[in-house]
Amino acid sequence: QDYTMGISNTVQGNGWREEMICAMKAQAADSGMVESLNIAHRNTDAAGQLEDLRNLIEAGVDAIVLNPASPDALNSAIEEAAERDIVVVAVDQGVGAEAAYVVSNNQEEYGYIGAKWLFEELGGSGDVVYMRGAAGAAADDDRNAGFQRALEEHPDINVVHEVFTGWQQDQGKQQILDFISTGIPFDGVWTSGIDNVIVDAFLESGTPLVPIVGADNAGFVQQLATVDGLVGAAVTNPGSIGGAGVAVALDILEGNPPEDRIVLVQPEIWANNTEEGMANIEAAQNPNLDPEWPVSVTIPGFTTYTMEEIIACNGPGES
Amino acid sequence: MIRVLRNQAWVLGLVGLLFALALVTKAIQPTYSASGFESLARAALPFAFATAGMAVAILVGGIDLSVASMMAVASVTAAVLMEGAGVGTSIGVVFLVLGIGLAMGAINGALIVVTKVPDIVVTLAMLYVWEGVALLILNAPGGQVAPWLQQLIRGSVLPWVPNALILAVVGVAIVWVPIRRSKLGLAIYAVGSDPLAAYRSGVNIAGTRIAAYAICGLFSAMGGLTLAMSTGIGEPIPGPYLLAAVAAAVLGGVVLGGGIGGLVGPLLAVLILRLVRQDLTLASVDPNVTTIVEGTIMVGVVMLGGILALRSRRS
Amino acid sequence: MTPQPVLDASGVAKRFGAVTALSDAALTVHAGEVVALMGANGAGKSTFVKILTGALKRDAGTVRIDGTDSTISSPAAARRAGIVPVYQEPALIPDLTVRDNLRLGDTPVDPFLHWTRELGIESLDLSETAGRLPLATLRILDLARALAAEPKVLMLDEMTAALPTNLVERVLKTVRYQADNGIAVIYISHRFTEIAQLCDRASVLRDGHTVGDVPIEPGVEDRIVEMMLGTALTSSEPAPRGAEARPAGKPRLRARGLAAGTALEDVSFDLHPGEVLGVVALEGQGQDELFDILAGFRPADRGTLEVDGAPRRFRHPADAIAAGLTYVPGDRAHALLAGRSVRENIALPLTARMGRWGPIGMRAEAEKVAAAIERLQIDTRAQGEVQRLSGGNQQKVTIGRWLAKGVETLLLFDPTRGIDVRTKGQIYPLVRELADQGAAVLFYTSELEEVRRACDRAVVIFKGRVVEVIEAAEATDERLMRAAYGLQTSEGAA
Amino acid sequence: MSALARIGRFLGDNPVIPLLILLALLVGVLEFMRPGILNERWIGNTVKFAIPLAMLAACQTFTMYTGGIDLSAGVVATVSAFVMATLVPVVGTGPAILLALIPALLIGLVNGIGVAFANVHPLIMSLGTGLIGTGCLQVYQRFVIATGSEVPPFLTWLGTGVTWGFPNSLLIFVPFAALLIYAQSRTGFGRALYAIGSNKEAARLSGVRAWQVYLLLYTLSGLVAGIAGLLYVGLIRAPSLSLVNPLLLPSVAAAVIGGTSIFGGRGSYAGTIVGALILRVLDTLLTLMRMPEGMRVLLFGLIILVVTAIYVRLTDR
Ligand SMILES: Nc1ncnc2c1ncn2[C@@H]1O[C@H](COP(=O)(O)OP(=O)(O)OP(=O)(O)O)[C@@H](O)[C@H]1O
Ligand SMILES: Nc1ncnc2c1ncn2[C@@H]1O[C@H](COP(=O)(O)OP(=O)(O)OP(=O)(O)O)[C@@H](O)[C@H]1O
Ligand SMILES: [Mg+2]
Ligand SMILES: [Mg+2]
Repeated sequence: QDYTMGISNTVQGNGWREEMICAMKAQAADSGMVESLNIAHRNTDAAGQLEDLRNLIEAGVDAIVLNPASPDALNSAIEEAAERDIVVVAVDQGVGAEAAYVVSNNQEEYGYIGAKWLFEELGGSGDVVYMRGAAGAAADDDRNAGFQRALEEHPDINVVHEVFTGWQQDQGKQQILDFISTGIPFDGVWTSGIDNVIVDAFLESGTPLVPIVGADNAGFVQQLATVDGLVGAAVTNPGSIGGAGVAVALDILEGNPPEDRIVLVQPEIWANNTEEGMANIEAAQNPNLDPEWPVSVTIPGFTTYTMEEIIACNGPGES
Repeated sequence: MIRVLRNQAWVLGLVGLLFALALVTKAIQPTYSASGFESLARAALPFAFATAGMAVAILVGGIDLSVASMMAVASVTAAVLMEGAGVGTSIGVVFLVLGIGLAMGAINGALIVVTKVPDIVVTLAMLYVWEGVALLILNAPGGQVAPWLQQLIRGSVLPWVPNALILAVVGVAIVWVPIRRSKLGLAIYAVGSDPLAAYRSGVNIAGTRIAAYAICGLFSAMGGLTLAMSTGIGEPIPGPYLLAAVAAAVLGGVVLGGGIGGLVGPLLAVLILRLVRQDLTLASVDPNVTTIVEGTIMVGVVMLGGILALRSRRS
Repeated sequence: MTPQPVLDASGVAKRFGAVTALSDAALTVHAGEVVALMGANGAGKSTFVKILTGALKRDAGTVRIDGTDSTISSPAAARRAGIVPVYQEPALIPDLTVRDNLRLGDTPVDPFLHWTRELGIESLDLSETAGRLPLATLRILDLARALAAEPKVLMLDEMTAALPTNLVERVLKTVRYQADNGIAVIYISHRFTEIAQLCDRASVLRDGHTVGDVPIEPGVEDRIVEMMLGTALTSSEPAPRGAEARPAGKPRLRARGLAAGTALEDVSFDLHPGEVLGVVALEGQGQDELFDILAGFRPADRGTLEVDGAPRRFRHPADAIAAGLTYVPGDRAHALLAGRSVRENIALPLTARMGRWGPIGMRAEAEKVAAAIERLQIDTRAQGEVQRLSGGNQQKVTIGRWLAKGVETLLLFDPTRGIDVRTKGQIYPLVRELADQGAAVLFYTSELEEVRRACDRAVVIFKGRVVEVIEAAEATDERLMRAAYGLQTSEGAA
Repeated sequence: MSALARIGRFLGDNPVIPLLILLALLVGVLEFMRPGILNERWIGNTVKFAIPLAMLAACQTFTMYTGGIDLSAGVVATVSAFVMATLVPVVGTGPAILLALIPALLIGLVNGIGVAFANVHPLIMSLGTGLIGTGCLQVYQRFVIATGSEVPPFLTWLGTGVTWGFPNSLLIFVPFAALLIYAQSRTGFGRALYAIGSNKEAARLSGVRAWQVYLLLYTLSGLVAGIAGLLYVGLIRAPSLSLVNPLLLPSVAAAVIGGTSIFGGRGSYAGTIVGALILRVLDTLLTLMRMPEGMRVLLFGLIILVVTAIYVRLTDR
């Protein structure tokens, strides 16, 4: 089968998203069923994504896999696609449109399990720094819901600083250094994935480390394995979900849709002070990987490509 | 006649370019149809208004960096107030939002006049202020725009004459044509060209600048509304409209520094930029290369224009 | 009983930061009267006009119009009250067409056109962009616009400074006629011939305060000068050198058959080291193009130019400068860095060229600049930004910058525009001194007497051709004017 | 002259002083809000973060002197940082740094060519080359996903290190700033920049060949942006495809807050440096406040406006 497939993504220049795109390409190439990928990959807003989706529809693709900029803003284009029998799969975050399949990381759960681990690590009481993502972003909102749920369950935990990093390394580092400078003590840090620079900041400023929750980014995972005195946990948030989305889209085109329209990929938590977690960390560690790339480059059960294939980042017909 | 050609040479060049791009599109996608054009027009809508607003601010000799933030305020206000509202209410909300846009722009202008701080600094500060306001109204994407409004920008009255295009042209024209013809329009150009001479010619400089920024705010509100109309919701984070608007205004022949240009050129430039985007997707160009191509086209067109202008001046 | 004055100002004061522009200025005008407002560069004349017309707020003083205290707070309000100025700087909006400019100021078109014709502009295209018109035309349009507003009081601030003689005549005639019909006129100029011809009375400003008021009568000039300067003027202007006294050798500049565009047809002349060669022409006879070519602004369409015997073709002013040609343009708006300091402006040519991008010798620069300022007596009270200087002082800066550099061949395009008597009396000897040191000077002037006061001989250009070459000693106004109007056709070039 | 007028004149002639006063005021507010924050560590951090910003803002300041702007500076800095970090494992530190500066120079040169020879407005030119640079970087990164990246210890030392309480990056920045401040007013090149921005025609008349100035200016701007990128990656230690991009708008802000005009002919790099510090202090101030994000963003804008409004009042002659 020679399908053409459209990809739409609205954040460029971010390691997670780059991995997602490479996973999509690798999965499409590995499946052998995709003739060409038509990728719209740029920095834009929901309206820009609507434009890209319509252009992909106009280009006549068989399926579209998108990482939605917003859960509800894209419904009109998704419905237009459905009217033309184009399969639509949203990855990473859900969309409201009925016509679409969703293969998503469970962001609320992401926020919840990391926070829960941290609060329990602190023995249920203490002061934490809460370093969120970007204000106004849907994923941040979902994670915040999870974080707040965990907070309710631990009434003696106190958030001393709450700040938006904008998912930017430099901003996060500057903020944590400011917090350290104020001299107001805190016992733990929850981050929304801007993690390795936080550890760096502690080390550079000679401040004693506190437990830190981050994502499974290569840089942070390596720190979890190697930095003396660092207690921390990585919550998985695989960028390779993009590959899963492509796999699901192909299944649907082949007439084997998944049972549920919504497939939630549950995050795992790898704490470096548990044996199981440490084993996961050691296994996943890959010092050659771009530090911004999540180490979980495959999603068993969905993706079929190899590590080499995703790193080569070649789509169908490319070499 | 020759003078008209001379003055409009840039706009005519843009028309030619648009035409050439249309041919390219047809070549890439032989099945390109009215629906492709319709989605092009819809995509161009918020850019068109943002660019029109920016163009007016540049014409009066300033620049408005807060355009995208004002659009965000307009879009969240509309989405929040319209959620679950009836047709009557939503019509009211539309006018309210336009009024808010006018007010935001007027505040920008008044601050520039009163504080004597350069335009770019004031509007840079207001970029943050209006973004903050938008976030305070809605801290995550949400709300709901009245369905009839969402419907308004879809479809076409005639094939190849999409509603969105009509809305853009009518929206800009309804505001700008009467102003351009009035003393205010002249005053805007005069202040942009030479504020001292304008003052000595009896122009109310402060009033003119405030008015121009208010118009910019009004266009931004229209842009924000169309943004909400196309997505159906309100988004507090400003989209990528600021630099795009400056680029389209300048591509469209509006001279930074003020006094020279119009709104037709910038609107054509918006269509051209959107069509380039569409062509790149239709041609399935590698996404990394698309960025390069977009940049090259932007630079290339202006370079070509610049070189041609230099040539013609020499001969 | 004397009739009530139309305008009566007294005790007017104005400060700009540390600069006191006006301390105690007074002025009275009656209907039908032309009053000359006199004063050296920087005395405060323009500031006074701006205050009277609401363009600036006064710090102190009273202004009465028709006997009642005036509340004029903007140029628009002044216009409504019948007080209409022509400012020292052109006031049309450069990017608007002439027609839109009229619409902007609510000027009726027909009277405006009437006045432009009256003032000697025969054909005017209303849809031309104002910025494309030559300076002289812009000045005339400013005046026509003012007249079309049917003023009660007309204020003209050095509006003739950039005009060629024929247009000046028209302006004077028109203004006199208007005064005779009951308009009150305040007239600012540094040219005594115009004052004598037009004005009834002179009110003199010195350092921001009014020092006196004298009726214009024969011989009053010296008194006015004394009032303006506080001392009598003793000038020792060198006489022009006759043909026999001039060096005969190789010319520094040899122009042959220069032509450009439609205005410049065929101009040839030789300019020798040590010589000051005047250029006389009415507006638009090709002199602008000629100087543009010599200064490297535009290439000639035809013809050749030799500098010290070597043929040259300039592509950029830097080429002309490298060939030793130095240009002082007529329109200072094109020459000055408005927002920069006097020092930077004067030092610009010193620092401008490639190869001079390295460190600046600040001491040496300061000395040169100070020497130029001293030499031209530039009023540097507001030296932080050249645009804050008075018009005449700005003009001095454009000349001063080339003094600091040192010159071989000097191209002066109406350099004394808006410069007061005293400084003029210093510039002519200066030009002569430069020539004596071996410089060659080409001196376009719109003031015919400058041919006699500063030049050795003059070429007269008409319709883009040299129609006559006249020795300075024989250059009477009448002879120059006849030639400039093309009335005499003895073939020119040397 | 009254004492007040004299003070006014003094401030007018030395516009950096009122800016410094405003900076001190902001720091005062911060210390009042969070007593004890004014410690060596915080000052060090603030300076460390302000330095790359001030360097990037140098690109804006100097191009603004001529009436231009360099919107590619953020991308250029990112490109050189990313290219350097990914080349270190392959070719070693020294060559990696040199190679990384090549694209920076190239992009700057292209900007210069467009501005000088095709009369393109620098805003459009640099916006376009910025896009091109981003695209090229994206293409490049596909080839280096597996090579990993490394920030050389030397740059880390420069970026994050502190010696006797002073950030090591001052070692680069102090001479850099001194050179720029010297160059802007006391070299022919600096004067030519102001001259072009103030009145291009007059500059030409005096023999300035604008194209030469533009070429050198934009190429240098690219180089400075590249160096700023290297310094920044030494500070953040996380090379990413968008590392320095968020600094673009602040770099423009630092220049304009510092009193430089985008329409040319006016400004000073000293003002820009203080502008960068003000922005950084503001960042801290707002980071430490507990309030809704919208309020924080709003306050950020308002404070910038108030500060510049006071500044304009103080220096108005
Ligand atoms: N905006 C300003 N800021 C500072 N000083 C100023 C300003 N405008 C005028 N001045 C100063 O006020 C004084 C008077 O200037 P004004 O222009 O009135 O002189 P003027 O008599 O018209 O001279 P000129 O014959 O040269 O035109 C000058 O010293 C000038 O530098
Ligand atoms: N701005 C100028 N105006 C008039 N003549 C100039 C100007 N600049 C240079 N010249 C003349 O042009 C010729 C060549 O200039 P150039 O700068 O090479 O000579 P210079 O004064 O000896 O300087 P240097 O040797 O330091 O470069 C010299 O004769 C010089 O006097
Ligand atoms: Mg004057
Ligand atoms: Mg030499």
